[in-house]
Amino acid sequence: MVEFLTSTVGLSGWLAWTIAAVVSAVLVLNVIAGGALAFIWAERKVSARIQDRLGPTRTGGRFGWLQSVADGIKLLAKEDLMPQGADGLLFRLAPYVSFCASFCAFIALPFAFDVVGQRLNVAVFFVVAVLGLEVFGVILAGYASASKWSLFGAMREAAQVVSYEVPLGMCVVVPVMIAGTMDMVTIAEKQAGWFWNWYIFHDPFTFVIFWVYVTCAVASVNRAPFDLAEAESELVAGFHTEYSGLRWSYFFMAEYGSMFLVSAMAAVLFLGGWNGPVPLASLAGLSAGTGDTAPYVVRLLGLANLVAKASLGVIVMMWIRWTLPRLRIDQVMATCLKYCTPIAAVMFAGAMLWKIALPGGLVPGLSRPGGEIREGWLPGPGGAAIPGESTRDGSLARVTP
Amino acid sequence: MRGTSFLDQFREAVPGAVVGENLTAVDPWVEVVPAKIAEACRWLAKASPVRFDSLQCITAVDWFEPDAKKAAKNTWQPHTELVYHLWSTPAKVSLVLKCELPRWQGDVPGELPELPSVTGVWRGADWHEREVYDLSGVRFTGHPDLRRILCPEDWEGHPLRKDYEQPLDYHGIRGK
Amino acid sequence: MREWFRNLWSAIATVAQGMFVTLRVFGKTYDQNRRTFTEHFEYPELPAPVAARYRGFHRYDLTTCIACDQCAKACPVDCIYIGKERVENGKGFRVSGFTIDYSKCMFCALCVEPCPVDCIFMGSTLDLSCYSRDGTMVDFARLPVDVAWGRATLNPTAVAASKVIVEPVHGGPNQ
Amino acid sequence: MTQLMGDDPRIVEFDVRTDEMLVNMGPQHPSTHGVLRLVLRTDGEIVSEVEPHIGYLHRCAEKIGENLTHRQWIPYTDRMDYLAAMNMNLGWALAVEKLMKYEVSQKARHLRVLITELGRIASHLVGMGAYGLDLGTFSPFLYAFRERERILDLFEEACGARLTYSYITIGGLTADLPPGWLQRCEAFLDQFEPIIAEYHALLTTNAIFVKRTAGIGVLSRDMAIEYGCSGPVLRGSGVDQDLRRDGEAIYTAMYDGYAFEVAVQKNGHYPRDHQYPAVPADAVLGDCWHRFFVRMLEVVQSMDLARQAIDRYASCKGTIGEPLKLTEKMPAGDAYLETECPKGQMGFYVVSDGSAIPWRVRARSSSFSNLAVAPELCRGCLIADVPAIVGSLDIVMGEIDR
Repeated sequence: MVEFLTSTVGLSGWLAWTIAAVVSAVLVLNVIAGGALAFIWAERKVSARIQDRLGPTRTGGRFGWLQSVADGIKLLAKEDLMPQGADGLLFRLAPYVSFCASFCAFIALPFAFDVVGQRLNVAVFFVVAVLGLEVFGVILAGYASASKWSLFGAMREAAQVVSYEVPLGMCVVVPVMIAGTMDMVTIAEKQAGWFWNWYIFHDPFTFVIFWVYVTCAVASVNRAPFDLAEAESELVAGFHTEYSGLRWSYFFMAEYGSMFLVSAMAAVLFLGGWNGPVPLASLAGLSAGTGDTAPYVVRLLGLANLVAKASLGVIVMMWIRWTLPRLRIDQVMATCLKYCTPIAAVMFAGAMLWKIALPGGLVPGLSRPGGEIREGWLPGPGGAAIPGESTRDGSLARVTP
Repeated sequence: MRGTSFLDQFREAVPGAVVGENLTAVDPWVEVVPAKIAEACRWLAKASPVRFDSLQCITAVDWFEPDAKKAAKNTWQPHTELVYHLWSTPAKVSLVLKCELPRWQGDVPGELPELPSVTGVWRGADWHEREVYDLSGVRFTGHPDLRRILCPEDWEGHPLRKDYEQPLDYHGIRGK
Repeated sequence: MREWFRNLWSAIATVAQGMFVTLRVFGKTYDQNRRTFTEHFEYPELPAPVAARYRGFHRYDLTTCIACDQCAKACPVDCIYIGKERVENGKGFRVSGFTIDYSKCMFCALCVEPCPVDCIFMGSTLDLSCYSRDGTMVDFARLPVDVAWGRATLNPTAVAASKVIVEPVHGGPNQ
Repeated sequence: MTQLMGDDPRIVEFDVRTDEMLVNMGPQHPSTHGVLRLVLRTDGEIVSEVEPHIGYLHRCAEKIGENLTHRQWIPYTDRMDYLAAMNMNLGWALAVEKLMKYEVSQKARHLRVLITELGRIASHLVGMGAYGLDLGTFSPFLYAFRERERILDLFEEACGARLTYSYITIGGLTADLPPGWLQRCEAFLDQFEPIIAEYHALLTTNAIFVKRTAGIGVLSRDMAIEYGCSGPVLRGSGVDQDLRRDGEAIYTAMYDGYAFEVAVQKNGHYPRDHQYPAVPADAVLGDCWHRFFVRMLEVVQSMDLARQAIDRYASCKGTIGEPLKLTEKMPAGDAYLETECPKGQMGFYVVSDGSAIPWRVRARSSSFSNLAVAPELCRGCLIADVPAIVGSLDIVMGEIDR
């Protein structure tokens, strides 16, 4: 786009960059906002069905599909209240910090193999790190609200999310180790083909660690049963007790944005990314690299695949939320420190040993552990394993192909 | 259990406490001197053959007729009656104690009648006594925390007294 | 260590069990024969079905009422106000007003029981929402008899209309 | 040297001061079951003291009772424990009947048993669902309300109201059952029976639920008795007391010949406990889990009793009798009667001077005594445990404040 603007339109470099950045940002922003609306609607419908109800039925004709829009308009029209004792600047800032964190992470998320905001060779690291920033928004909101309930929520959030970074990081490292790269595009590409190439089915350890990842992901985005920061039966509404109107809706959008993000990440890391369970495109003879329409079809198919997987993940999170009671804060910490972390560590070690012991996989003909290297035609920085990325430890050095 | 033998033991254990009884009423009851109520309850709860280990209810009945014409016809004198309903969990029997108090301490209107608290016997008596104090205006001496419980702390009067008049105004809220 | 595994197993097993229960309900709601539980009611579109004995807003028959005050006396909240005039050249009373204050009424049906001429019953109207307290004062003597006696639905419009009629719609059995 | 001391990592200087914090939980709080206000004194997440403040729903029911006749007060009893209004009606009706030495017909008795046991199921369903809500799960709440809705449908058919029934009244019941009601009731019981397993799957056995409730808020047997706790709270602490069996003659006569076992743990076993999920290893007698479990057992027990009552009522000849007149005079004297309501033992005390209007009316509510024990239970627990403990007491503010 920058090239187009500088060469064809003839704008100066910095202007072209700015325009391109704004256009991309607005695009991503709208995707998140639109996605959040869709997921809020889905949450209502899923929870309703789980509870033997119908959910919204009237707004927008059938299925109440305009319900989230109606809610949005209502929230826009609401008065923005701020408690008298609140720290004004931080109180106003907090929702945006929270939203920005969730929003920034989308930059590095690949939707299909070159449908990605900015391809990074440390994408996994970037997403996890940026997602971790969301906690600042929550802590700021809790601190600045001048409400004791909010403060409780903030303290819980700080304790919980920071702790869950540890097992989450360990879970994320496993696919990285198997693929030998932190580039999400390459990780997903290596799982191309039939569904048994997905990393969740790579070995028993990755299968287990996927579920640990699910647990930690639910915890790190503050969804029930780990929604301690906004535990409505204990803390009224936790960190966003004092928020109303649009500011509150930013928290909401951030929550749904992060939910989608961690689900999409699960899809990329464990569930083959944009590769469907059946390699339809290659069976049909479509190539992503050549042809007039084929690349578009393949990308569209990949996009649909990833969005479907991520949405499924989000719906599972909703399903969990409407089924389980909430844990207590000490139990949340115990789950993290006594269960998730050791299990993740053991599984990490196991996956590592598996990789050393069975480099060709359990059934050598079935899976292609190295993946099909297609960097040749992939744009951007190389998708191959970056040496040095995993050579800090001697044992890992041998693993990298 | 409610027969005379138990009553005799009661009289013996807490001398001078029992001043009357009615064993033929729907709920047979024993009348106790207000000053000895705590002592009597302690014996009943801890030492008596039937351990009345649970307090069901404390009620104050205000025997007073504000209408002078009707009051003339009454056979009773104005007084406040406290009724204690006791229950024995092991024996599954109940006991009713009554105490007769003056409506006002020393017949000075506004001075609440007093009697010893039984919170030392059953901790559950705490809230019941607070309620009686709040609604009927009986002061329990020795109660650890005798405050109003149902009405607001700055409420005036004791609503379950027969001569109670609803305030016309409470913090700008119109009564009546 | 054994306890650690036991906890882990019980957590996984019971969570899966719970999720299965909710999933089954989720699935069952798509069964065309069953549907969701709440789908049986389409309240604003269709009137909510009520049982035959439903205690809704009263039905009152002005033509038989003798203004004996029994219902007003039975009312625990004193929400029935009866206006009556002596009948000239006759005996009994002429009902000039029979107002029930629905901001007080608690639909206990104690007014129905003592009525000697069976002129008051609990009706099946359940919704009489209105925008002011005025709408909660329903003077059955000024309502059209059909509405008051429940042959037509008691509705806010009729209640509002009854406020402008000056005379009761019927004088009672003595007329 | 001093320089070194300052850098010594082993010496940690605490310049962080922590203070206790007073937090108001309620009267507008999602988990306080109405307008209860709990003042918590907390140190971080740990609660050092809880003080309940009640009275936000005080409606002077006792004073009103002094100005109405006995039957006119029935609608007011509806509004005490509004989740089990049938049982409240029964309590007051029996107390007045006890004073009048009035006996209702056998058929009316069976009908009263049937109705109140259904009321108990409905109340326990709400208690169970709302407890799930206190612990942060929403779906069991709506499942419980779904089934309760069917009971309310039955009640609506019988008496015309869904919440404030005023059905059981002094001298009997306001009306006999409509035709076909018994079949519909049986159909409901049959349909409801398998659903209880769902509740067990979602709550009773759920690992998170067990973690949140087992060993939390342990109410010892002695403390439960001393505080006058009753109902499932008392039985959850292992006290074998149920007024349907141990109460006064006028009440137990209703249950004459009915087979039921009191839901209480004896020798480490609940009656017929092989049919139900096992008690988790962490659970201590008297904790939140046991209180909850006793309620779940009582739902089954009540279903059983309701079935027996249906049979007896159907085979009983005669009528249910007529309610007494509104102005029927009561003999002078007083009577106190406690009945086993879903929340506990609800006592009504009536003093009469010989007229139809009682001289004094007293409602001793079970939730009132059950809530009084909350400060004891909540001492030193975590904030998240406060809703868990208060929820397990299953209080209704309408009954506490009256």
